[in-house]
Amino acid sequence: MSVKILYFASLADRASCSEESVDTQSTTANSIYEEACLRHGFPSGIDKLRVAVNGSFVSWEFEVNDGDEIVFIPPVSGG
Amino acid sequence: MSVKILYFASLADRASCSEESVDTQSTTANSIYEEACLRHGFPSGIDKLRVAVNGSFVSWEFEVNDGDEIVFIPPVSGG
Amino acid sequence: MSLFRLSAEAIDLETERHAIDHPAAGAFVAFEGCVRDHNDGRRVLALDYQAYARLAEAEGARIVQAAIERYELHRAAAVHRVGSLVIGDVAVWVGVSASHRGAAFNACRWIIDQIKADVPIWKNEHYADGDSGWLHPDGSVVSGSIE
Amino acid sequence: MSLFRLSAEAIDLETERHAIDHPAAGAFVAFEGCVRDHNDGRRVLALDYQAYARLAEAEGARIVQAAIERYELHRAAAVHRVGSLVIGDVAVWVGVSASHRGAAFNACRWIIDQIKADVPIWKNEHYADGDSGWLHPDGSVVSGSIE
Repeated sequence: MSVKILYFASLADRASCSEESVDTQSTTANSIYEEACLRHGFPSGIDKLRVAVNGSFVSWEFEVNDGDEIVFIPPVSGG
Repeated sequence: MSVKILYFASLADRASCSEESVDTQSTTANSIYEEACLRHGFPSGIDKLRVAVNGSFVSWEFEVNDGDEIVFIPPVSGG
Repeated sequence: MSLFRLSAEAIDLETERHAIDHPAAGAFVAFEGCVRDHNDGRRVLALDYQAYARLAEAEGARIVQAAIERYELHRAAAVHRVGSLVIGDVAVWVGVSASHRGAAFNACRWIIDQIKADVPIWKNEHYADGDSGWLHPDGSVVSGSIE
Repeated sequence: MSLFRLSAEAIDLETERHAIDHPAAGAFVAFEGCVRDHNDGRRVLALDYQAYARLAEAEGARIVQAAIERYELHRAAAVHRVGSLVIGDVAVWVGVSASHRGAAFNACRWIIDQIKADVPIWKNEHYADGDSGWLHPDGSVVSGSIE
């Protein structure tokens, strides 16, 4: 299946992109993040991040579907 | 001696005036309030009021001087 | 700008806001107390504020200065209306600026609490039923003050 | 008016203030978070905010709605800037109106605390020494994010 991953802040800097489309056999948010770590060398484990799918926070065990928008959320610093 | 007394809020309503000049033999804020109670029938004792002389809060035992401005302060309700 | 003043005119919020500008301030908190259309279950039409101006200005300035020191504020100011107000009018404005939001919220709250407790200003509410009355600090009407 | 929105333009405080007008409200509290000239001992020149807009708007609205219910507010609204800001610019505005000041202060504080903890917005500070960095929630720079 194919998913779209968006990157923000320190993750976008490290990935040198804000968005990528990925063909993957992985089915959970967790395993898709592990694949992204292999590609981009992100320093943070999932204990430091949250994950959103299609605009809602979900658990790392969330089952991803073809066409989903996945975002790994670094610690926020608004305000 | 002569002192000026200002009245506000419920005390002004009861005294039917906002200001009066009084010739008095009394020397403390407390005794000047007692005289005012006799003239105007104020319902409140000094436990419900504060007193200011010349623009500063003082104790009821404060010694008043000729020409002083005395104000009996009902519970405030600003804001 | 003065730390505290009484105003017989409507309070201009934009003008007041600039009194607390400061380049090192990250947090600005402002409180507006406005005339509500009801109090204690009665419909309010309008109200008057009366102040002992000489003492009110001194006490108000003392409170704002104390807050600046106690909460390490960059700026703080407060304005209280006197005279006749209608529903929705701003009766009191308090603004503070601080480096961080905790101090700003606490200081703004402290200033309005102190103003309400200490500054010699009195509110006379006019009710829809024709009554009016000077208010106690808890919002109840002073016994015997109903005209 | 929306409960929460992201703005690429300067926040107009007077316009936002009217979003929380209500005739039964006696207490209005507003918070402005502004760009400070320093952070953690370093001189700041400017900063950028980046947001995951889709989730930020949903989370922001959820927080403001929760505050309205939890604190029995008459109105509440919040706006957060995105894009490039300079010293003194308003980065975030939160306004609430309530019958009484206790609820208004507590709710305004709660909303900004929740926004800072939950809403996916990130600040990148540009320092006078030429560095820049994405910030952690505690204001420290994310390790490895210095360019």
